[in-house]
Amino acid sequence: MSESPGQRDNYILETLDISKHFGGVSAVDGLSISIPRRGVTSIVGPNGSGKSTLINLLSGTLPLDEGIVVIDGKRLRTIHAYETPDHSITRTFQEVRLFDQISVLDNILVVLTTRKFWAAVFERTNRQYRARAQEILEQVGMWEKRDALAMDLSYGQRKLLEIGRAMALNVNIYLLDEPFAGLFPQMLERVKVLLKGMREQGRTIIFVSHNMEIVREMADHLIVLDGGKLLLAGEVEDVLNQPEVISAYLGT
Amino acid sequence: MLNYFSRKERLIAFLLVAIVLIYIGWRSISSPEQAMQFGFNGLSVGAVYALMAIGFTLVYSTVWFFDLYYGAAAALGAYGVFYLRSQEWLGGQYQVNTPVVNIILALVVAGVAAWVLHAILYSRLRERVDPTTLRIVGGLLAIALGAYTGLVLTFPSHLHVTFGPVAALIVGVAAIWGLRLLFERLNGGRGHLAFQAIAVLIGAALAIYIGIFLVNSPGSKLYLSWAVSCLIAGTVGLALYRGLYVRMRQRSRSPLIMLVASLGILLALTACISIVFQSAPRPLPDPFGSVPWTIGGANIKGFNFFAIGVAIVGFLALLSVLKWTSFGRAVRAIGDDEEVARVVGINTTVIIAIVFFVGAAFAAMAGILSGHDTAIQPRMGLLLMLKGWIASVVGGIGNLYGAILGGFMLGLIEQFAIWDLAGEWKDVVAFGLLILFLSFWPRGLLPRK
Amino acid sequence: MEQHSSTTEIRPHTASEGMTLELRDVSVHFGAVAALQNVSLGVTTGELAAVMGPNGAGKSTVLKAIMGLAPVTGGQVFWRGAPLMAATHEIVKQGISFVPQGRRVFTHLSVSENLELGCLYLNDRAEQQRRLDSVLELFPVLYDKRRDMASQMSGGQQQMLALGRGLMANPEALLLDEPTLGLAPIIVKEVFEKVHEINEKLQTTIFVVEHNINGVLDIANRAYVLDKGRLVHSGTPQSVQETNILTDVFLGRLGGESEDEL
Amino acid sequence: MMRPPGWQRITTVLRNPREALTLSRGNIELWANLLIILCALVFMVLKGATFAVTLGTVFGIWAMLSISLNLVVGYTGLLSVGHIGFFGLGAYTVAILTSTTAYENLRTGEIPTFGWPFFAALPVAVLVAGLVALLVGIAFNRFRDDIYVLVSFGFAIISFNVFLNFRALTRGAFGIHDVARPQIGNWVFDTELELMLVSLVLLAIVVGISWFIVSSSFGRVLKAIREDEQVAEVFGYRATHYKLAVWVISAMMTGLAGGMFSSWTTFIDPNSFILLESILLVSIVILGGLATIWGSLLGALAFVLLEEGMRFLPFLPQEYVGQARQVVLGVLLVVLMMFRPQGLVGRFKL
Repeated sequence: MSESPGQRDNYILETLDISKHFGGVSAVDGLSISIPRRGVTSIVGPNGSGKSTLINLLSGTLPLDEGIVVIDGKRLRTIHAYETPDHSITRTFQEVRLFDQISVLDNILVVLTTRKFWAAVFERTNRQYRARAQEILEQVGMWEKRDALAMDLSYGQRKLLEIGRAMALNVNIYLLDEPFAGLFPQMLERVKVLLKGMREQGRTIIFVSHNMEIVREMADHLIVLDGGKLLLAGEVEDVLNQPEVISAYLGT
Repeated sequence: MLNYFSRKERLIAFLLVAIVLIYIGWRSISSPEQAMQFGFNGLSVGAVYALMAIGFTLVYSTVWFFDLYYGAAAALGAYGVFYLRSQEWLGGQYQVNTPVVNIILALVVAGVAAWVLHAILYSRLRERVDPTTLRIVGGLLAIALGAYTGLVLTFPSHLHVTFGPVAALIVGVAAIWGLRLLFERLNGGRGHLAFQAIAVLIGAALAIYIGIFLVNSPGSKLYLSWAVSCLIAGTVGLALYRGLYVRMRQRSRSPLIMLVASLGILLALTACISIVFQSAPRPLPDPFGSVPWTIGGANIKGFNFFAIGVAIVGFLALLSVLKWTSFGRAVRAIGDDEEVARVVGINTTVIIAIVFFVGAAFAAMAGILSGHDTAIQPRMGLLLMLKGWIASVVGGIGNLYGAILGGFMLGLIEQFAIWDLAGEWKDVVAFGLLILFLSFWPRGLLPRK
Repeated sequence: MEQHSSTTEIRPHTASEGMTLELRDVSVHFGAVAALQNVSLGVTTGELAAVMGPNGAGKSTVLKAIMGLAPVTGGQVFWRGAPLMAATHEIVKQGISFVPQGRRVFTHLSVSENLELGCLYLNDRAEQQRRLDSVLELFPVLYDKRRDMASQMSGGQQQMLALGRGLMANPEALLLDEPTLGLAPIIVKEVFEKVHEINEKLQTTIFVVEHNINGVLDIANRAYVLDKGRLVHSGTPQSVQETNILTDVFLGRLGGESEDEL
Repeated sequence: MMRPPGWQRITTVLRNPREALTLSRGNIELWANLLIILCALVFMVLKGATFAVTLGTVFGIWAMLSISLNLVVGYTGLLSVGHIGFFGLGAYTVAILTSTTAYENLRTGEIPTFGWPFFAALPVAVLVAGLVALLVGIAFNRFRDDIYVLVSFGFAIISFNVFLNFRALTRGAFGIHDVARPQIGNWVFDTELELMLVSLVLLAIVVGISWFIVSSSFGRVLKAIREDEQVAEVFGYRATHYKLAVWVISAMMTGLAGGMFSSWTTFIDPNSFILLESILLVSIVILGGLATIWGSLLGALAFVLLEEGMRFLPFLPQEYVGQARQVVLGVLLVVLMMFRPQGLVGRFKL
């Protein structure tokens, strides 16, 4: 799926032959995908097809074994997790990973405050941060819960808070790993609204999901992985109607 | 953080080891007597560390946490011997045997026995025997065992009468069991009635012989006191597991919770020992006479050989149990995957409890050896515990071979280091070694695969 | 895979009417998350029942609920008509073997040790040895590797080992959790054939949770489809294939709601 | 603000006294606060003000120690058992720099004396502790959980051995006599009351610095790193740098406490810096509560009261007081780990 240089501007994120091996197993195997600038791209595939590994590789949570990632024109061989905000990337995790033993408000404020090491010591939580945090927490509907510990929230609220935390970081690319899993309808709608809002702001959203209903509704582009390799990519309905997709899911 | 060795690191490791070996070799050639002396001292101290490390590793490779109680277990073991023998060593001048301690220990033993009987016998015989009868019988047995413990502890000067026959019986049963297993092994894993008969005969003969020896020779009281101390320390370890760690394991996944709790136990027990026995150091007499033999220009005590022998025999015994018995298989399975072990029908709680018992008994033996070698004091366990911990980490976390290798290596390095440094720096050398190892080879010498 | 003469020592169980293993109205909650809601399903003696559904449908939870590894908050599991209340480590003695997901073999133990652990509770060396021989006969691939460490085997072999370990208990019912997950297609086929063979020859009741629909439907006698913690279909494999229920479930055309309590 | 945890409960209880009777789980903080403060008051009344003043100095030193250790344990989740090393470094630096007693060692010849004033030596002590902490921290940064505990044990042992055996500087087991008392101009802080004053002023400084760090954005990042290092990195914070910084700051404040300690006793030897003291310190921090300054103050107060209170017990011979306190602390640790892993008023569970 490598593109000619002229088309490159259309893609905010590309991977060139990236691989990741665990022991003898290739979780991601020479994968080359391109993700269009703006809009929502969904990554689907059966269990063990390497979706979460791909997200982990792109966010620097796992080191790349081979290959290059091109983010907005920057060619990177290694991605350090702490540099991802500089690359304008942030993410959520499949199993929700909040800062459990601090308050909901602090979970958001952590993301907003300065990255400058010594300046942080002298920085108090000012009104500007607080306002922004309130804005985000109201969007995810958790302003009333701001003083609760993150560990005391219900699963759905944790999921929402994690998405809110990612949103608080003002970046272009959001990698969301199973943002809809285990949510009940009201929460689901809320997440959908959030994602739509982000899309309208011109952000790029990449999400992994196994819920095809939502993929149909939300995604503009679809990437289907199977066995760590690219199976198909393109417009959602086109791809989903291909027989390969069905057979990948149902097994042979 | 934990990475496999890279080839470069392994090369550096080999080079370093080679340089150290060459250096030691050169020093040894230039002054062989001294080398002999240091080597033997090192191995002797290393045996203590190795026993400690084996205890740590056994527990760590099963439930993946370091039980710091073993520091206290070492002190308990050494002070147990002192407790049982003080009347004769010190005459009437210092009477430590107090009913309070005896009653507490008897209660602990009764409680543990009750639980073990319940967990093993009750679940096995429930369907065949009336549960109420089982409970009553089990309870009575536990009470009897507790009373017996009290008896043994109250009359330490008659240890050879009170505990001798029991020890002989235990040895006999262990011999029968071990021999049967050995014969089966030799016959390709298949049992035979003749083997059983031979094993029983040999075991019975051994038991009778040992029994007669133990009862008749008052000198045997020392060996018996070692056994009693190890059993007591092990029982306390089991009680702690059953009473505390089981619940903590259910509540929290954090390894630090249990580490801190066991640190608290270490703190409390150390202080208890100094309250009961006072904090001044006391010597334990050398059991084999203090006249050293001169071998190759070095003065070597018979006790040093004994310590090394105990470590090696203990290691081999544990290794063969782990390798060849179904108990050992269960232990290793739990270390691999506790949940699946439960699914395939292993009563994990009981098996882990036994592991805690054995580990603490090993630590107690280490304490006893160290006590006979130098002296005992209530805080001796703290440093021994740390050395055992270092040895198990340097040798390779969770690997029994690594534990014994690490133990002996640590002992040797400490001794050879003071050849050129002053003796008081040996603890620094030990911890320096640890930090060096953890920084460059976090998985230790023999990493668990 | 070559055919084997079935002179194995594992005795076939006699068939009887009614469900041998049954979940009645079972609900499972992990904290506030409902993994199963009022699910009723079961398997009769000698049958092979398959539970299917997409990720997160609660398939594996069904088996975990039986084995006492998941917190059952409602309903009950019945085994031979009586409530199953034993502790996890005692269930295997009652004739139910569980082969967990992800080929969880004991990697630091040799193959034959792994197998022996399957019937460690017996305390009867001779019987253990007999069963070991018969299982090794059933799985020739394990016989060749019986002295190797389990960690040195390929994924397919490890799966066979896990199956063999389950069979060592001579179970009346075998619970298989995703036995083909992450295996290459050719191995998947082999695993299904083996499962079929166990079911046919040993008359072992099998309860299999599977995502590979096409493979499992060929060998199943009974099929259940779960979606979002609820049972959405039960019947014969034919009935599943005739309706579009699977495609609907997998491609999200079914609608329906999963619940998340606050 | 620096309100004691459970403050809100006090106000609710005042409004609705019946709630005071229900000792529910949530009230443990309140009861711990009340009990310990009440004990302190009773103690003062019983023992008289003079004795309370001595106790105040000891309390100040232990409180400084536990607050600075809490910064590491409570805000980075790393259980350091080695802080006694930095305490000793601070103490020895001040002692060596201020002591004027000549000491002749047979091996090393005469050891030079410096005779600095206390307040000149104190910053040096802080710097020395910080510098050593920087080196140690770089080496320790890759460890965590149980291995971290082990290597921090190692640091405690190594530093103790250095104090004991580096005779050319520390005078070994003989210790250093005549450490200077604090002095400003001609005003020597010589009496117990004055010393308590200095101790409490230093404590106030430590509390202030801790509070400043903890309540800043920096503190929040630390807490996030403690909770999930990897996620904190995903949001652009380099966890190792933050952990190292707080480790060094904590060690510097521990060094400050050490300087105060050596000036208070005027004589130090290695026995004040044994591993056991470090374990006791850890148990104070855990007892009081992780990730709160107030908890550390409370823990230190409880610790000091425990020792003095035990002298009241008629059946306990005086020489066993230390041991009995150790038993109580050990048992408390076990109980806390079982039922309340965050400590009495803590904000973080291990």
